[in-house]
Amino acid sequence: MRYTKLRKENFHEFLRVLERYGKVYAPHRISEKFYDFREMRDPNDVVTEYPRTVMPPKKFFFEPLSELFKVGLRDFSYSTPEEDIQPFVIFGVHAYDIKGLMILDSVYMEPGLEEKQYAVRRQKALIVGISDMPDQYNFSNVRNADWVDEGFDLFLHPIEEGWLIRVGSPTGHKIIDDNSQLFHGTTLKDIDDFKEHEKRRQLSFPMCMSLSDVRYVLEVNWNNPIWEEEAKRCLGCGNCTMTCPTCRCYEVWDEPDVELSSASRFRRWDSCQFHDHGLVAGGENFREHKVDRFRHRYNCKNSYVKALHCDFCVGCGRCTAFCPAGISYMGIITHLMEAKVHED
Amino acid sequence: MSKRIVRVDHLARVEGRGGITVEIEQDQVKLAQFNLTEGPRLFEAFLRGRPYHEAVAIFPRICSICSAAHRLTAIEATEKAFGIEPTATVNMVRELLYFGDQIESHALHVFLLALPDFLGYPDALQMVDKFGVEVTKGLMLKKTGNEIMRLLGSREIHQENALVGGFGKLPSKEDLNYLRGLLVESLPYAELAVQLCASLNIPPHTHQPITHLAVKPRGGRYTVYGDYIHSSEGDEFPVEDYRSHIVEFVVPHSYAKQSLFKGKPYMVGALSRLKLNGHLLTGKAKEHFEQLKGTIDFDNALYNNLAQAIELVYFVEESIRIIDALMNHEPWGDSLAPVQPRAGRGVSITEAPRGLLVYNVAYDEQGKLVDADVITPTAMNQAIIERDIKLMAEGMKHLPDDELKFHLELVPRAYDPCISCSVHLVRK
Amino acid sequence: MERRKLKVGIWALTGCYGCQLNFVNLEDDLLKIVQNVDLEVFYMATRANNEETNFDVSFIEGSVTTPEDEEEAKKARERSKYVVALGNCAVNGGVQGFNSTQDFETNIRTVYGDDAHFHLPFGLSKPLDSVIKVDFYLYGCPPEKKDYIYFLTTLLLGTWPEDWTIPVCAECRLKGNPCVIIERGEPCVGPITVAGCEARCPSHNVACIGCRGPLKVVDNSDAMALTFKGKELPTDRILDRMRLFSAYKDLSKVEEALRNV
Amino acid sequence: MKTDNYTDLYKLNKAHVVRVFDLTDKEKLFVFRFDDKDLASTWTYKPGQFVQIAVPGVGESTISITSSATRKGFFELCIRKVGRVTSVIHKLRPGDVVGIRGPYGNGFPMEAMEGKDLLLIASGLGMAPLRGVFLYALDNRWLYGRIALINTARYSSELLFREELDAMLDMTTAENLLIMQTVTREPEYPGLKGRATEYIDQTGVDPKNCAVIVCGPPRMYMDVFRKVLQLGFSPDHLYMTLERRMKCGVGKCGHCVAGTATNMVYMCKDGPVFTYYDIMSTPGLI
Ligand SMILES: Cc1cc2nc3c(=O)[nH]c(=O)nc-3n(C[C@H](O)[C@H](O)[C@H](O)COP(=O)(O)OP(=O)(O)OC[C@H]3O[C@@H](n4cnc5c(N)ncnc54)[C@H](O)[C@@H]3O)c2cc1C
Ligand code: SF4
Ligand code: SF4
Ligand code: SF4
Repeated sequence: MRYTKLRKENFHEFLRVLERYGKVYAPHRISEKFYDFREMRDPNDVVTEYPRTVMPPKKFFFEPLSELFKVGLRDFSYSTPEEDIQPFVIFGVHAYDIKGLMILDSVYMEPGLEEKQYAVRRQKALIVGISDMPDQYNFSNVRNADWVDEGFDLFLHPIEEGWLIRVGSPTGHKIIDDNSQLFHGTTLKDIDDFKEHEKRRQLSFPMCMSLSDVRYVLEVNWNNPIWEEEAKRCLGCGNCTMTCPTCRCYEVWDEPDVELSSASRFRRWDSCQFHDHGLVAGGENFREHKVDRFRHRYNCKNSYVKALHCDFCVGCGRCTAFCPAGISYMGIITHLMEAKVHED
Repeated sequence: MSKRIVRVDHLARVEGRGGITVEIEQDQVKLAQFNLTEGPRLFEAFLRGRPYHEAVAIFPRICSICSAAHRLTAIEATEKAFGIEPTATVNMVRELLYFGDQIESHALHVFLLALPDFLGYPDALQMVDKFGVEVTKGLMLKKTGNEIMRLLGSREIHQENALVGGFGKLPSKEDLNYLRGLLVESLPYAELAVQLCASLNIPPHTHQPITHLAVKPRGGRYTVYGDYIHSSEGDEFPVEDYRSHIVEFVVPHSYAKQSLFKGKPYMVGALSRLKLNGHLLTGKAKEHFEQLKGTIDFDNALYNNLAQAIELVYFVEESIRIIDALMNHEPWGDSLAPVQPRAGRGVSITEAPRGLLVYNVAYDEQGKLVDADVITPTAMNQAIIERDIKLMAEGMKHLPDDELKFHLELVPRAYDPCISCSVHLVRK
Repeated sequence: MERRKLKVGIWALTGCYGCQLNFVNLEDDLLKIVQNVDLEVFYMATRANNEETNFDVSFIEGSVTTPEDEEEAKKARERSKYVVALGNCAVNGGVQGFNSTQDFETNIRTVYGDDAHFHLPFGLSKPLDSVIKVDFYLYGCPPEKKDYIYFLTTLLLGTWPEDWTIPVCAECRLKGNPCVIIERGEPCVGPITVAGCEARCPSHNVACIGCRGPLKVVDNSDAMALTFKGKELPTDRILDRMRLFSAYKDLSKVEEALRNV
Repeated sequence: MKTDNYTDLYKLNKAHVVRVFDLTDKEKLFVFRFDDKDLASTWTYKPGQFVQIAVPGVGESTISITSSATRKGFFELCIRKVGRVTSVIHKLRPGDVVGIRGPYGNGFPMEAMEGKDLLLIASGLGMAPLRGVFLYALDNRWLYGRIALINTARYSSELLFREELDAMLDMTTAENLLIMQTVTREPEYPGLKGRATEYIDQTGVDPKNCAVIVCGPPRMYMDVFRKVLQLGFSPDHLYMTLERRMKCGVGKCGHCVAGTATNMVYMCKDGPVFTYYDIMSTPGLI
């Protein structure tokens, strides 16, 4: 891997340079405690240290609400929203979110079943990662998502002089080469800084345990009373799934225009926590009760991504941090890991 | 000769449910009633015990057309009770929001509710074939008002963004620019309203001296806020004293409380504002007013439509000026002032589209509503509407029922009544 | 498939007329939709009302508060294929339904004083479906403009609208807002309120007051109450908050949950 | 950047109604043909696969293909009127246009069943996918042994394709076929009465070398399994179809996901055809 250095004083210039590769979206502070990726207007507003954004970067590829296509009601003409999606840059993505995108890719770009809407956006995006300092909700380490070797163009790690950059793609190389005035060779001191930082980072993760058998733990605990207890507190509001970087359920519906000349199919993110998610014609519901839906999420998130040999959950901690009811996802899993199946 | 009873059961093209009953005996109009049959909702009572922020959110549900007026008046009264001074930015945005309500309401009334009467149509949609331009421009003007309310207040009806202390969120500069564009585009439509209303043939039968009441505008500008009420008879009193001048009582023959000023029916609304504050108009509105002043009969409420049209021009122009001022007024500061509830009472009277709107609210130290008195313009106008219905009946009694009904309907509609709005409303 | 114009009635019981006004607020779209729709009854907008017809669909605004309201609702029902409860008053009884939780006589005296001697057959505001069968619900105080178009165009295409079954929170996330419960501990009822407003209030940093009414398919108000309790909101405030737009809702589940904490 | 290397998964192919047959009060059989000639002649599918059929402005439904691709140029869907979309489809007349995506789903492994007897058990709407299997097997008659079909419904008026199957009765001996139609809730019915399970031992198929396919409401599946296993059928060739709400049909929308952490399946992509072993290892599937 190629390493290079970006000095502090060149940081804003670097952000400006990125704008040449497309519109830049970067983490911004959007309220007292929340952060989110927003279009960059002023490099001064970009934050480089943040626990997690409320919306995962999936929103750029699998949009929260979009029009899939439009059909003429008289001539049946079929059209999709203009395919002139311009290249864009997502700056400041944490490792677990990059991993999350790779997991989404495995579904939305499954060989032979690639979704064009997703794939096109994915192709146009440049990803600049940034190293995070974990807070109490972050357990990406136990999900093997605290570090990525691919899935980015550039990846920034803080060092004393500024940033040590890992280069992860041909585009990444080009950015470095085309703007060589901004970058410097790394010194041994830089490497030590980098290692030091990573060590400190590793020590900050609140959790250290193996989750390799979590799937079985969940299954054998199917009837554990904790499901009922915790589901009682659950608001069924869908925040956990909406903010999850790897949740990908969607709902579609058709809407005619006011003149009945054409109709559009729209889609929006859906959630398995909503009552109608498991509903089929005739009113039968495969997950009728809240506890069914509640437990399903834990099972689904901990199921296996065959293509990547990992779990769907990357341990970003969003579902806990953004639960208005304060339900702790890892708390429940830890509880189950230790719980006895046979209550005596 | 037997008794002739003429009844309009369901008055159309007004907000809320009401009717008219006229009894003519021996060629004498014996009875003229404006019946309000909306169900009672008792806002002032059921909101007791609610925290202030919920109270100011629910009060506007009294009335949809003037929901912004209700909300902003309730807010001002509450802020007076708590001793909160909103920032200059907030005051400007509030006034703009209020003007949005005025524009929407007046455009709706002039083009869609009142005009069809004078042009001989049952409604505005059926006018589209022959008066397509007027209808679409009217709708455009109305939309401008609505867009102001949507972008500043969160939506066209019931603006949840307006709060005690300020706003949840201030509009963006893009929003303001967009609104400015709409307003500039709408100005000619407002002038078209003046032209149309000035050319209408207004029946003279309801001419009879009218006592007008209006807010004395704050800061010497033609605006909706003020601290004093003044009358066409030269009275002036602080808003807090409204109780000793405006007397409300339950009349046995009506479903609603009526109110009198100095023992007489009185009028509030656009015509009253022009009469009392017209000299403060500026710009094009001033020109139109100067030009038409001579033709306006301030003692005939049917001229209210023309007054609304002139106000439309003013509110559109003034909104542009407020936006320009906002753009140059930086920094805007916080959108929301900290609110520290305390026990107290506050009274605010503002100029809603239909006239004086009174909010008198009292809170306990936790900020829970303990007492409220709300008087709406339609409640105030009710007595004079009945007087004028009688006058119209007198003047038109020779007509067959159908035509008489048509003329009777003109009267309440000229006042632009907001029946669901008449808070103190009850069944007999 | 051939299409014919829909015969539509817009009726009003006791309310603020906002639902009807928002129909007029369609403005440009209003002129387009009336190409396919005959407005047979719409007192707020026209003098030409034809109550004696068979309606494809009747939108009924307002709560059932007076005997006349009930009569009117029944009249509309008899003559209509579909009846739509238009807006929160019709769907849930409206904010005025709050009278039902208090002593009505006292409330009357509060507003009118003792000099008023009137007789009240019944004055409590009830939801429309407590007196007639309702086929569809248009939520909101007032309903969103796009709801009217969606509703009418789906009927024109020979089908019917899909119901809203997700909470405001979902749209709050789609909008990318921060959450006011988490951040400020304010009693936002977004989690239990029918979506469709694009989370208007949280998008303006204001807690949702539930104007679209409680979700019908699923009731998580007990969990909501526990969350509010956790934010130190007293029990009576929690109950009042949930009743703001739906005083008729049975909150025994909530009361029980709160008793058990 | 090139973006045309991806096909649009959601693109609707225009097809029109060729004929409509009333089957029962609730079900109609629609014959469709693609407007695009090339597509009409090349489009192919496996028994047990399904399409997404769309009425623009109204919505989309998941429907099994009830015809067999051995006959080209058209395809048939048997559709029950249940809701928003299917109600509008029921109003369609010849010439009317719909949008079709597909075929989707794994379909039945017809190759793996070659050389075996086939026992086909349909209940209610389950006859729709099963008819595709039946027609396919008939058109490839030499590949399979004895073919027994048991079609059940609650009432005779609900028996799908009843007349069509009746008309085949005279060829059953020559073709080594068995067709049984039974009803469960109509005592006056002159034909067979009772559940399918009561007739399995009369079908004359060889339990040792027979593939069993069951289509119907999931709650009948366990009963059928118990019965056939008891009769000595091999569990290696027990198949069934399952149903979930589907919004995409291509393993994206997540509505049809079911199972537990060790085994999460998409009904549309990993199904709708499942085996007995799938059911045993994936709790929550039925
Ligand atoms: C693999 C498969 C094969 C099927 N084969 C047939 C068949 O051959 N014939 C037949 O009549 N029906 C079949 N169904 C059921 C059929 O899909 C539903 O009855 C139909 O989608 C209901 O649509 P609707 O809009 O009329 O009903 P509504 O109840 O109004 O449904 C609303 C929406 O829910 C969705 N939906 C509801 N139920 C289902 C469901 N079970 N599956 C998928 N989406 C659903 C639809 O997208 C629909 O737009 C099949 C379902 C599956 C999953
Ligand atoms: S399940 Fe929770 S912790 Fe895991 S990836 Fe999703 S949001 Fe993050
Ligand atoms: S602010 Fe309200 S609506 Fe938004 S996520 Fe939080 S609880 Fe839900
Ligand atoms: S956020 Fe809540 S109160 Fe605001 S519009 Fe939506 S439902 Fe109504």
